[in-house]
Amino acid sequence: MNVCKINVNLCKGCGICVKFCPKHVLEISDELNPSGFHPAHPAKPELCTACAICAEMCPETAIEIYRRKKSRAS
Amino acid sequence: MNVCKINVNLCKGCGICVKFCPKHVLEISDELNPSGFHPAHPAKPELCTACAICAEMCPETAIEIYRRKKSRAS
Amino acid sequence: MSSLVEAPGTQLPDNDLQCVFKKPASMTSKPLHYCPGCSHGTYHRLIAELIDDANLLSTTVGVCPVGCAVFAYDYFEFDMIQAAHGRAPAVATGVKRCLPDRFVFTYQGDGDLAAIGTAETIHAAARGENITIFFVNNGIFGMTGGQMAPTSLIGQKTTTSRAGRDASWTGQPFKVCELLSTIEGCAYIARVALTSAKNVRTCKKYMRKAIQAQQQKSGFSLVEILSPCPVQWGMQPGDALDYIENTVTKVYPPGEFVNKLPESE
Amino acid sequence: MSSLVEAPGTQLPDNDLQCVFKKPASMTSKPLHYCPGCSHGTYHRLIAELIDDANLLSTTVGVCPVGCAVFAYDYFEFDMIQAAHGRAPAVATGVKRCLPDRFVFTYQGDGDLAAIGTAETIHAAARGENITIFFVNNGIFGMTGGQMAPTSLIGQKTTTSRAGRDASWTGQPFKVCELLSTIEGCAYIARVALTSAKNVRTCKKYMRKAIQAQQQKSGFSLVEILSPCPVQWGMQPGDALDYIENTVTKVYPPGEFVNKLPESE
Amino acid sequence: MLEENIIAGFGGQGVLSLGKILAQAAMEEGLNASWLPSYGPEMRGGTANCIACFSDDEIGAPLAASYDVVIVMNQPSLEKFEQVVKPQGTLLINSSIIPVKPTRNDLDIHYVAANELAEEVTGTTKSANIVALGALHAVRPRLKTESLEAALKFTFGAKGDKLVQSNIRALHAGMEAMKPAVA
Amino acid sequence: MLEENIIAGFGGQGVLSLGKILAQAAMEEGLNASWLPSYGPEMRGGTANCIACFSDDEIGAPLAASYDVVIVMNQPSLEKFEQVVKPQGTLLINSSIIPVKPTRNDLDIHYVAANELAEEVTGTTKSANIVALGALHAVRPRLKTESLEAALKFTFGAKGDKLVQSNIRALHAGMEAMKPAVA
Amino acid sequence: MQAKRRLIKGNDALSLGAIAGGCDCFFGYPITPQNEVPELLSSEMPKNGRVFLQAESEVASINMVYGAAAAGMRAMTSSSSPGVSLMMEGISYIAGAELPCLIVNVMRGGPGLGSISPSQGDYFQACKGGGHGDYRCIVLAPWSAQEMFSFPELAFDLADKYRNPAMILADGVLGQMMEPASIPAEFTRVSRPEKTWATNGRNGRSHKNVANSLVIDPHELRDHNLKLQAKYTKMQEDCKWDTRLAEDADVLVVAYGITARLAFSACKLARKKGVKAGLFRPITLYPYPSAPLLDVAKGKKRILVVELSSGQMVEDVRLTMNGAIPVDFYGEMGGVIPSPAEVCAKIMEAAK
Amino acid sequence: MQAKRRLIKGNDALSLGAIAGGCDCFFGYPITPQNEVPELLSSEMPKNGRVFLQAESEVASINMVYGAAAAGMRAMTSSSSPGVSLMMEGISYIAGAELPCLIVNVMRGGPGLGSISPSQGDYFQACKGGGHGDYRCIVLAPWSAQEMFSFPELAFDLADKYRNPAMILADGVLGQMMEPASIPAEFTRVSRPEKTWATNGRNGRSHKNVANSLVIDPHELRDHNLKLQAKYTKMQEDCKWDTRLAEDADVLVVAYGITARLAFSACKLARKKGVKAGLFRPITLYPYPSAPLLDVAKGKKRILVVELSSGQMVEDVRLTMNGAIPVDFYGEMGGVIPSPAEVCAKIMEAAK
Ligand SMILES: Cc1ncc(C[n+]2csc(CCOP(=O)(O)OP(=O)(O)O)c2C)c(N)n1
Ligand SMILES: Cc1ncc(C[n+]2csc(CCOP(=O)(O)OP(=O)(O)O)c2C)c(N)n1
Ligand code: SF4
Ligand code: SF4
Ligand code: SF4
Ligand code: SF4
Ligand code: SF4
Ligand code: SF4
Ligand SMILES: [Mg+2]
Ligand SMILES: [Mg+2]
Repeated sequence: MNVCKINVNLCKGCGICVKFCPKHVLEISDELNPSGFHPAHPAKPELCTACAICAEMCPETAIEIYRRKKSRAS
Repeated sequence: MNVCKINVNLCKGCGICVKFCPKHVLEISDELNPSGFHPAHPAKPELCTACAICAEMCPETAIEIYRRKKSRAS
Repeated sequence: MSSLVEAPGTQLPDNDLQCVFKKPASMTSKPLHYCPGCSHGTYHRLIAELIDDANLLSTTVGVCPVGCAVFAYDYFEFDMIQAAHGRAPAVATGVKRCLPDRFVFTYQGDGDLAAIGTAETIHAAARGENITIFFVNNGIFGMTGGQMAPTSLIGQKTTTSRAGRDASWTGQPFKVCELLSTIEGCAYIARVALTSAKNVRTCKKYMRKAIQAQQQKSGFSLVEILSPCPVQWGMQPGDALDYIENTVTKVYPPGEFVNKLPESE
Repeated sequence: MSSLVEAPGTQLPDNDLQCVFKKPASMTSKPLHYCPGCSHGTYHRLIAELIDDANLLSTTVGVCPVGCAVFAYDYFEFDMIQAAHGRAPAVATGVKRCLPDRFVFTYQGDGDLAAIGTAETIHAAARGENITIFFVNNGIFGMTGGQMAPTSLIGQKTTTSRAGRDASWTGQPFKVCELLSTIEGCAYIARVALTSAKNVRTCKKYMRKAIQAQQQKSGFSLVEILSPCPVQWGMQPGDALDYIENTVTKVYPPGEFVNKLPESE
Repeated sequence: MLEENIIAGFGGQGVLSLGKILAQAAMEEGLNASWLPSYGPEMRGGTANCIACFSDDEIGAPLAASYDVVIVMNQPSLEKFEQVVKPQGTLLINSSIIPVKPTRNDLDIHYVAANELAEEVTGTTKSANIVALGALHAVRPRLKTESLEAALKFTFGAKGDKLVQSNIRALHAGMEAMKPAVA
Repeated sequence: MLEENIIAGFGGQGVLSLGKILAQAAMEEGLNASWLPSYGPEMRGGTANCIACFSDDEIGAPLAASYDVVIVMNQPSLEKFEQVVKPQGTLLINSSIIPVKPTRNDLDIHYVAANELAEEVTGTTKSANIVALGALHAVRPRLKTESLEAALKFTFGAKGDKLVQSNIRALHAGMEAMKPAVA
Repeated sequence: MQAKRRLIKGNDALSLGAIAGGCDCFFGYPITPQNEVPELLSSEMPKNGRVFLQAESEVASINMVYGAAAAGMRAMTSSSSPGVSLMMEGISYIAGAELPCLIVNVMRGGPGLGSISPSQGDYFQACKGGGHGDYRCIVLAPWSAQEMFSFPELAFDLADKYRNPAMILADGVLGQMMEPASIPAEFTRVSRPEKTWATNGRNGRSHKNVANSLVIDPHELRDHNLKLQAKYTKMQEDCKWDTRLAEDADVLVVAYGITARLAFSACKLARKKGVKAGLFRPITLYPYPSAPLLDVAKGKKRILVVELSSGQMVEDVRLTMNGAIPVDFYGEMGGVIPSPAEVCAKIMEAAK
Repeated sequence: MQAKRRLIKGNDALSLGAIAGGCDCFFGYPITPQNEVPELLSSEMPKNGRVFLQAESEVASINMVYGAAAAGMRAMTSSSSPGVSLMMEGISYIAGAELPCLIVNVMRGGPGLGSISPSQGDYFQACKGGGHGDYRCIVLAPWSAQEMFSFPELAFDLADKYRNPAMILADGVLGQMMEPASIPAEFTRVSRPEKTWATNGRNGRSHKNVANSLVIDPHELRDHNLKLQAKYTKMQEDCKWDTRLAEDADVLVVAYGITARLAFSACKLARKKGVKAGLFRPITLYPYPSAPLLDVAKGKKRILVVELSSGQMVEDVRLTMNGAIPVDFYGEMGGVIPSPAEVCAKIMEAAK
């Protein structure tokens, strides 16, 4: 499964990644981060295609995207 | 005969009126005016048609033009 | 010399003479301080004639620049404000916003308007400021001794471009009318060269429209004249006019650039 | 919360994961001070990515403005100069003229560039100054609390136009790309809105061309981004992006306005 | 009598208006008052704070080296301002989002679960700041309750009586919550 | 020895270079010298003037209240500067274009038809200023003739020897013209 | 008009005070910490039939003020330190052309971009002429929201009286702080001298008017300057000051604006500690109240000048005392505001 | 390099002196009476492989200087009074960011447009910081063509030593006057300190450099200001002055620049009239040579300060003397230059 890694310390909960994720992977958490923002988090990580749209749109560069390498046998 | 009246105190001898007078009425005098310029003067006043081109072109507004009224009988 | 001298306004020998040309009433009798053959004087006279024609003497507030025309306040009969170098449009804005029924104009050189005054000019236009600018482009800083202006031609020798203006170092000539044409606040923008009696009349026509634009509250108006600076150009006055006609107008084409006057042809 | 927290750069569980997106090397790890949903951060990241791509880290001198991006010097790994409000193009000129082989850019907001910095911007362009400007147009003075900018839309409510911007009093929105297009010194001028991943890529393409223009010494280059100021606009970040897409771009059409790049398609 | 207060918290927590309401209430009582915000470059998030002083005498400095009262609405503020409370001064802590405890033991320390209480009596956490005001008023009653209510009316009146009433409820919820402490 | 000179005339008459040549000549002799022009807004016509001082001592002020020598090349300058000549000082008048006479009688007054003489020996009135210089040198020989000639070489050398020679002729024409006065 | 006591920000009080003081037009460019001024005036000026225009820069602002002032208006601009620096040429022109107007500087930390925190680092600029040439501005230093409200009218009156630019020199604290102040419910048009010199169009006037600072002839410009200097001397009759606890004081603290507030509190603390301290507060920083200061200082043991600067006004105090009484200085810079306790400590030192 | 004595205009000497002093780049905008500077440099700088660029304004000029100085260049601009007023924000930034550069002010009559005649009305602006905040420029006052030539290098050296803007404060007479001066035939590249702080691109540097005057935290900005103040204090070790006939003088005339020349002539006249007069000439106006002045003034009966202003430097003389010796003032304004005889008359009065 691909990984959409959100650094909650940098996230300001603007919701832009949530808005633009084509797979609706992301949601805004109702918890507060240390800066008093409600950060985004991957609610349905399994749906992530690693398209990186969220990361491209994130103003804080708070998102890193990792793609699962195709396993040879297939 | 029409009158092209040049105020030599204002004239700076730039020669523009001389250049543009279609009838070549005007010339630069070789005398100096009180400001040390060689002023223009109507050398051939009789040729003046009172077209006022010289006056329109004079940067100093040093020229006044007077036209001779047509005499009734003609 | 006395043969030549005619004190201004003396009664003429006979009465069948009618005056077809004399100094307009809005102009003072003070001798101009400009160099021989400088068009500032001509442009001044045209302004005064138009103020007379439109009967605006009592409602006009003029703003003069820093430049050779800095003393312009001595040559007009209406109220004048001497503005800091390049700031005339801001000064005029201050007057016009408070007294919208006055006719407010600025008179500016190319260094004043197109160098240091760029922001004030462009933002007056952008606000659609209801003022009129009479702009004298002689492609040089006249008053300070002939340094290069943003409007100087490529190859033009000035005291700060002795080898001639080099485009690769200082860029291309700065075209005010073309630049302003992109700004919606402009109601009337035109350029003319004072190189012949015909052009002088065209100039006066353009200036009249610029004044009308303000009177009709249509917005910002500007008339640029291509003017000689014989002294700093190192030319005879007559030659300087020919140079404008043959060379300068190639870089700065005359004509009307913006004309939003309702009844304009 | 700890469930959520992943300290940046921690080793991931397994090695079949390859990183497809992370912070560029030219960007520092310092958290940005911008408001939630502000595009300044995105634009910063794109600059850093391009500096990395073109391998310019060691030869770049950036100039940051006075505006919300005033702290930009904290976010880049290359040399930076903090310029007086509006004067970044003059500061960049000072650097570039002395060090022509450096990559010199300015980063400016619309108040900085299109209000107080108008003259410096236009004359840098007029000189064909070989610098690149990254211009953030959010139609407002963000840093100072949301006052009207020359670029504000008609009807836009700001803290100095509470009833909405009134064209009859303050003029029409100030269009930087359109204005600059008349200036011969410009080598590359483009505008884009950061309203989608696709547009972010377009923006990066434009920015790359602007950088190439400077590297090829073709003259002045500028890329304007239409950016949101959610806080001062009083909108949610997402809605602000939609507003740009649906409304702002109608007044400020995106696209390439000048492109003198030899190998440009 | 001169009372100097600092109120600190996140941008969105209404700490500035809490201070204003204190000053307004003091003025309603005919006292002299001053309110001084921390102001910075426009940017949301991060912490905000303000200083509110009132006195029956002419107010000189609108700020001080140490304060009679410090209200902290979030953890960074507790860390930042714990040290400026006067010995025996009052430190009021919003226990809703501040898990940690202060280190000083020479203070009159109180806790109020402002967010929860606000949510309880008004349905939102918005008026947590007013709950804290009520709590402060209970443990340190320097102004009349009517003055505080008048200040709330003045502040929220324009936005309708409903809002005024819910804030007054928040005020009293804060006061109630401190009953044990004062009892 | 300190000599202070004013030279004044129309813009075109070369009064500034006359002053410069004086200062240059003094320097050629190893004296201290200073030259100070009147400078105004760029504009041709009107009068120009300059002050040239030289001394074997360090020169303090490059200007003075009154002058040892005043050379006037046109009438406005005579009117303007007659009063600043020191008693017994030298007043040299270009009689070619100044019809009127000075009013003071406590001066050493000389006339030279500079324009005519220049025209005579050089074919143009351009070097009338140098004729005046020669005249001054004749009636008040403070510097060596060689120094003046050297200064002329320095000044006009770049423009070719012909010009130098014609100016030297002008210098001597001015000196000759004053023979009677000095005799 | 009856006034009502309300809690108000200094910048808001200043804005309403400008309207109350008959300000006809405001031209300005935003800058922290004075943004409430253009923000409030942008809506209030039109409501009251006045002109508000946001300029493209401070340079434009001050030159718009120049034009409006020449046209006879009560014209005003407001800014903070860096913005005011950009007005130096314009202010010199306005002073040279003898035009009345109001410039507000809500000072912040410098030099350069510095910070937006309160400061008093622009005293030299305001009082000694930051612009070129021998000119002076009338400079007023309020210390409360009430004075922020009342000084604009005072400034306009003095400006009109002397045909000279007036400046209100405040700081970030005074601008941002809220205090109770009496503000009338609505504003009545204030009277002002007739301006026969105004360049507002001749209509009927027998002569033209010219607003100008160019005097090309040295002797005429000398005379013009002598006239200006005579005017500046005459201004002494309008210098203003205030004192607290000064009568019996041994240590006289001299401070203006917000610093005077701190100093006042400090004096009270010092007296609790047994040191007789008092406050002298210059209200007009130019003309500087030298005569009153000399008078109040008579018999004091020591003078302590306190500023939010490296020591600027202290020079005028020293020039005034000319060695008669020792003058100490305590300053903080960069937006750091000393507490009354810290100022008190300096008083105790001085008292030693 | 062997120097040859030639008759040269002050402005031309200054221009050649800039090149001799290692000026890498000049950015300026024309203004009388200093136009010879950009005019000469426009051709001489390129010849010597340096940069000359005519800016669109003085505001642009000073900010181009800011950029070039940040990049480690010896950067310079030149103007006259109104133009220098427009540089106040920029100079404050340069001082705040601690960048070395050279600003030349060939002063003319003010205020406003004033005139183009010589003046010394910008002393306050130059020495007390016409811009906002607590900064200072190093200010040098030449009095001859020779010093016009030699001071640019001195100014650059001091600027680099202290990482601070330096200013040469001249006037129309010094700019326009011709005098003999020794000018080398050609110019050899001068040595200068390595500028490890320059923002000229990292290439290889382990860390990035930032040129900046923004310090948002009040305590950090306070510390930054304290650092600046310490620097200004240290500058005292480089203060420069000159004297003539001062040893045995009863009346000490204090004057700078062209005025010192008039005063020197006046002292000679006074001595002819039997009054022992001498001259003290501050060469660095900032740092002001207070200690040397106190020293030279010891035992004098009276001090007479002469300026082409309403009285600006006289404040620093009075602050220096602090009442120890009576200080008189004689000033002319607007471009009027008193003759040595007139200055002598004032000396005679003082001697009474
Ligand atoms: C702030 C300022 N900068 C520079 C100057 C010097 N200056 C006077 S006029 C002028 C330019 C004149 O050129 P232009 O505007 O084209 O007018 P012109 O004399 O050619 O008619 C300059 C640079 C000044 N007076 N003030
Ligand atoms: C000379 C000067 N004038 C005004 C200011 C105040 N100021 C700071 S940023 C700014 C405008 C910010 O707007 P913009 O450039 O659009 O940047 P944004 O914050 O919107 O990104 C202003 C007016 C200043 N710092 N300096
Ligand atoms: S876009 Fe970035 S900052 Fe915004 S919510 Fe997503 S991760 Fe957080
Ligand atoms: S990478 Fe693509 S799919 Fe995965 S979270 Fe981000 S936007 Fe959604
Ligand atoms: S145009 Fe005018 S100024 Fe020129 S020569 Fe003719 S009359 Fe004289
Ligand atoms: S009026 Fe016409 S014809 Fe007569 S002199 Fe002038 S130009 Fe010539
Ligand atoms: S210098 Fe040029 S512009 Fe100025 S008056 Fe002379 S000719 Fe006209
Ligand atoms: S105020 Fe606007 S521009 Fe500034 S950081 Fe916030 S959102 Fe971005
Ligand atoms: Mg010109
Ligand atoms: Mg913006």
